[in-house]
Amino acid sequence: MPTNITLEVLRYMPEDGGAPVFQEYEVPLRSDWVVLDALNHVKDHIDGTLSYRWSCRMGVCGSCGMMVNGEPTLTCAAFLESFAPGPIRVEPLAHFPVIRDLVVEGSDFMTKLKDVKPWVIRKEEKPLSEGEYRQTPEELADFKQYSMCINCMLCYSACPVYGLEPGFTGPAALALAQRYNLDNRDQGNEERMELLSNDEGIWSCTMVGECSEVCPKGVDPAGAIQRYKLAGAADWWKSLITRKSK
Amino acid sequence: MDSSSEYSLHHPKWHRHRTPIFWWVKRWVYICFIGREMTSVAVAYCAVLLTMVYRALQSGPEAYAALMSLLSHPAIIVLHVFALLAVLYHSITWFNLSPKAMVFRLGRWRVPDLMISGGNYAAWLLISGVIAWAYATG
Amino acid sequence: MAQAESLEYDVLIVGGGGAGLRAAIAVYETDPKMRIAVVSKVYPMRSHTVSAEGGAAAVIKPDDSLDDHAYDTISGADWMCDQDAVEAFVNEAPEEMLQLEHWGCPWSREEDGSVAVRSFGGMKIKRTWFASDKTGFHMLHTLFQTSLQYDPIERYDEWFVTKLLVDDGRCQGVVAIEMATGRVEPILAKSVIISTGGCGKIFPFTTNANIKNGDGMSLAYRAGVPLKDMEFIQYHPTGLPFTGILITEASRSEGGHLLNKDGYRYLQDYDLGTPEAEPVLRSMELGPRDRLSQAFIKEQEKGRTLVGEYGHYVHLDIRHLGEKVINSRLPFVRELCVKYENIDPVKEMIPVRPVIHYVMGGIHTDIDAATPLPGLFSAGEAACVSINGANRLGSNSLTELLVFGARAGKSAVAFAREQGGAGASVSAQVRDEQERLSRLRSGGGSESIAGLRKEMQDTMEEGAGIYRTEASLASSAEKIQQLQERVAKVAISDSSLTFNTELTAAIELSYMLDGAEAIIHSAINRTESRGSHQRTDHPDRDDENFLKHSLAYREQGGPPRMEYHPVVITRWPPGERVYGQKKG
Amino acid sequence: MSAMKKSNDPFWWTLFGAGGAMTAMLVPMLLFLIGVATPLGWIEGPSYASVSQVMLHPLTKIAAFFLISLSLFHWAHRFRFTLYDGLQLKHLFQLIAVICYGGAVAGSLVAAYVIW
Ligand SMILES: Cc1cc2nc3c(=O)[nH]c(=O)nc-3n(C[C@H](O)[C@H](O)[C@H](O)COP(=O)(O)OP(=O)(O)OC[C@H]3O[C@@H](n4cnc5c(N)ncnc54)[C@H](O)[C@@H]3O)c2cc1C
Ligand code: SF4
Ligand code: F3S
Ligand code: FES
Repeated sequence: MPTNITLEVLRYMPEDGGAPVFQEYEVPLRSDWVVLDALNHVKDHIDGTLSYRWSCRMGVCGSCGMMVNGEPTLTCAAFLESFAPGPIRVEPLAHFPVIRDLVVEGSDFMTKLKDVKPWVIRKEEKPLSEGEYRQTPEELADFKQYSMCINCMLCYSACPVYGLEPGFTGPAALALAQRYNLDNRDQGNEERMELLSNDEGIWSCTMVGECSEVCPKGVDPAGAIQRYKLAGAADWWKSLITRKSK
Repeated sequence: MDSSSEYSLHHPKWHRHRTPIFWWVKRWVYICFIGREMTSVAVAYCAVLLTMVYRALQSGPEAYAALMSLLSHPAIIVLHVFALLAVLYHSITWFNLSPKAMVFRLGRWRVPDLMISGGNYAAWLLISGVIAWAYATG
Repeated sequence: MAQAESLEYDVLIVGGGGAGLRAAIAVYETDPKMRIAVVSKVYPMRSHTVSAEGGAAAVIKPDDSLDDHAYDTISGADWMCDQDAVEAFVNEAPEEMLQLEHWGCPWSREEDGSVAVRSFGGMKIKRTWFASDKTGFHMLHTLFQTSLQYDPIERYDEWFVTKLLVDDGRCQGVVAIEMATGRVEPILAKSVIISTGGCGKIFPFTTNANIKNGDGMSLAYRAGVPLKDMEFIQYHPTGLPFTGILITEASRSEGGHLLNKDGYRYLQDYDLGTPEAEPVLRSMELGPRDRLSQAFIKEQEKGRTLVGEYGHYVHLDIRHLGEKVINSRLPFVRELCVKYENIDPVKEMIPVRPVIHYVMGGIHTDIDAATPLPGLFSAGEAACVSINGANRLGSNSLTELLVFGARAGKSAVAFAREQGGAGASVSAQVRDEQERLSRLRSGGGSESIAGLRKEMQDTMEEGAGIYRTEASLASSAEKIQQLQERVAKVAISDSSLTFNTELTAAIELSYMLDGAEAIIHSAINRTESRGSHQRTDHPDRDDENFLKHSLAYREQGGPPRMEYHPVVITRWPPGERVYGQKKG
Repeated sequence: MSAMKKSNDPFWWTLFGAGGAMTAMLVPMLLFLIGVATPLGWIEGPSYASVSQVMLHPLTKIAAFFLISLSLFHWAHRFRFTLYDGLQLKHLFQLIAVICYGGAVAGSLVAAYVIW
């Protein structure tokens, strides 16, 4: 086993005005190190100017997503060993504008999250004094999977449609809409359908399916969107018939 | 903040990467995806073929025999082998994806995805069997 | 991103974790006309609340009572908490938790559709709500998504606060760096709430994330607000040595063994019972967290621990449970080990050691979340109300975020309504801060950030770890003092204005040193042992002299000034903390 | 998010989906028999008489029409998006939509004419 491995990290410094360039760093190849540990090693001991985001180092905060050897990856869950003998290419997440080095601009994603109205919409609130809404374990299971999203944006990086059409609402946001649609406490289905059954919402997805493949949390946005389309189509025919009968 | 202008104080220039035209050859999974989408051409071709069969049937036994002999041309057979691979790929990807759209429930029990795609395959085999039987027994 | 012309708000909240978001929503609920800013150095859903696993306590089931919850909390805290605060806490907890349910939090459920509760260390009755093993994650995302619907809540994501603006004797806002552009801007407000979370990163081994540097504690401390009870730091006995990832207690209650380097179940040597094949409640591996952590140190002193790359450790062995049991009962433990540490607990023993988990102390606040500085409020792990006393009970903290986050929001509204415009000296302060930061960024120093950080962390573990003595604390105090001087000369190689994480790391380091200073000096002056604060030179609890809160006030260029503040006792006079029972 | 106008996509998507499902079930075996197995002489094709008896039955005609038409719409929808994304021709979206769906409509009309 070699003792070192090479990282090829894409560096981008806006102040320099130039295009991004790869920079190589040699780091120890340790069995308990993930790519993020290697970046931290670089930051602490080799080159303090390298910028990237991270926090939890346990795959739950969603901040450390990058392209590793061309695949959208959570760098805190990617052991160096699995890329041996290297080199390992580390780039910022694809399809997002790069602010600097490995840091991408995420506000478009944040806007999209908000656009799908990810909160419980009710016609009538039940007062707290009447206790909790009842929800059986099966009803919980209906949407649980879609509530596991850590907003890491890997699926946006994997989705070619988002790469081509930045207007596309995108996998995680649509899955989040489904998370609320399928929650029996929520009554916002129609409102969200109004918003999302358009050319930039569910109908932009061509079912590439890569979003689900790269998702580190098993959210399956592709499935969520597919179910959403079915509901959307049913809705459309229904409204056609009701319109006719008026 | 945008990507068009040069960097000026506190207004960083973002770097944007344009997706190349041939983005879909860069990853194997994307090639599979484009391949899946292109099976629709084979599907459309089959529709044309079936229309041709109808035209021959409507025009009488000679036309039908002529079509049959045309179909025996080696080049056409090769074409059909490829078309067959494509429609098989279409069927398989279709059945695998179908549980994603459908959620079936029996009472409180949710039918697992594997059973749905399994059911699809079973139906496929059955239907194909019936067609083959009907065809072979004339 | 907010783009107001002049950044002025009624209520400004520093921190977008559980406490900060709950506060923001509470402000809106109290007065929808308030202009609200939430400033956070990371996107809110990245805040460390996201990593809490176990659950959040609140009385809901008929077999439970508020008094039981209060008593468990108070006795668990070794009587160091304020009982009026605890009573308010347990009273308001159920409603807050129900509110979160109404907002869509995916709580785990009973068959009949009601919310499920589980047992938790130190709670005599099952009262811990949970959302499988991702409770904090679901709570944070529910709060965040719910907050999105309120337009008056403006967010400053990835803005890093470096200073509180104080004028006219009240807090009037903050100065913050916009990470993406490097702009240093004042954000003014009539009330400011600090909810910046804990400071576990002061220590080398911790379950805490990289962002937990005690920023808000230091900001308040520098503005003259005392830090309360900082000597009380909670260790968790089983963390992974390198990453600090938490291996839950469940691994031990399922039957895991703690083994020293000879493969010996060493806990039997420390009055923790005798080894049995089957796990016995309150015995051996199921003893209280602090006793287990203490036994580790004793074992280390005897030279019976293992030594690896990251210092001393022992083994947690769950292999004998078998793959089936591990997969069905401890799937998350296996996932964490395999995915983040490259160890498969089915085949290998898990290296573990005590790791810093939670800081009980924090910014001194009253029961309404107000600090002594008018206009400044605080909630969450950054604050010390106090309901956690000398030892926090597991699963009280997440609930605390809600109850005191909401209280802070209400108090901030009441205060903001009474205030006029910003004071005169504010703009001068802003200019000074801008200059200070620009000097810092242009570098010139010689000390390495990583180097100083490591020295600080090692010093803290040596001097203020699980066991403390006068001598160890004194030498650490001296060392921290030196580090305080050296941090002024820190080298920053990155001169960019754009997303300069080296600059923020340097500032975080200086924040942590403030926290370290407060911890050490609070600990030196508390010459007793209570809860998580164990002095080998003063092994007994001393209610006569020390049933009081420590308050550390910052002094320019020297150690903090210590003052004391009475503990509020309402209905539960101090008693013996007997184990017996497990504590959290 | 841009124009909130109601999309026509649900309509095309329904046809696409119906076509996809129907062809997935039927087409591979039909193509295998007619296009590969019979020409290669692996099996003997049925006589003209029996084929026309089955195929020209009114019910079969309707089924065949649906199969042909939906296949074409299946193609039209998929092909349209492949042109958009694969060749980045989104700016020509109207033209492409007209060609694809128009082609499918025309094909269906021809099929109907031929069948009946
Ligand atoms: C692994 C783990 C498991 C836990 N499990 C449980 C459990 O099961 N039950 C329980 O009750 N408790 C648990 N806890 C404790 C509990 O999770 C925390 O105490 C709590 O989440 C803290 O929340 P907070 O809102 O105070 O701070 P955080 O969630 O830490 O949020 C801090 C916020 O402040 C912001 N901030 C910090 N500094 C700055 C700055 N300089 N400028 C701008 N913004 C800043 C950050 O961006 C962040 O948004 C656990 C803790 C850990 C580490
Ligand atoms: S759906 Fe999956 S990949 Fe996409 S943001 Fe959520 S967790 Fe990440
Ligand atoms: S990858 Fe993109 S196209 Fe749809 S299935 Fe996923 S969102
Ligand atoms: S650092 Fe939090 S997900 Fe990787």
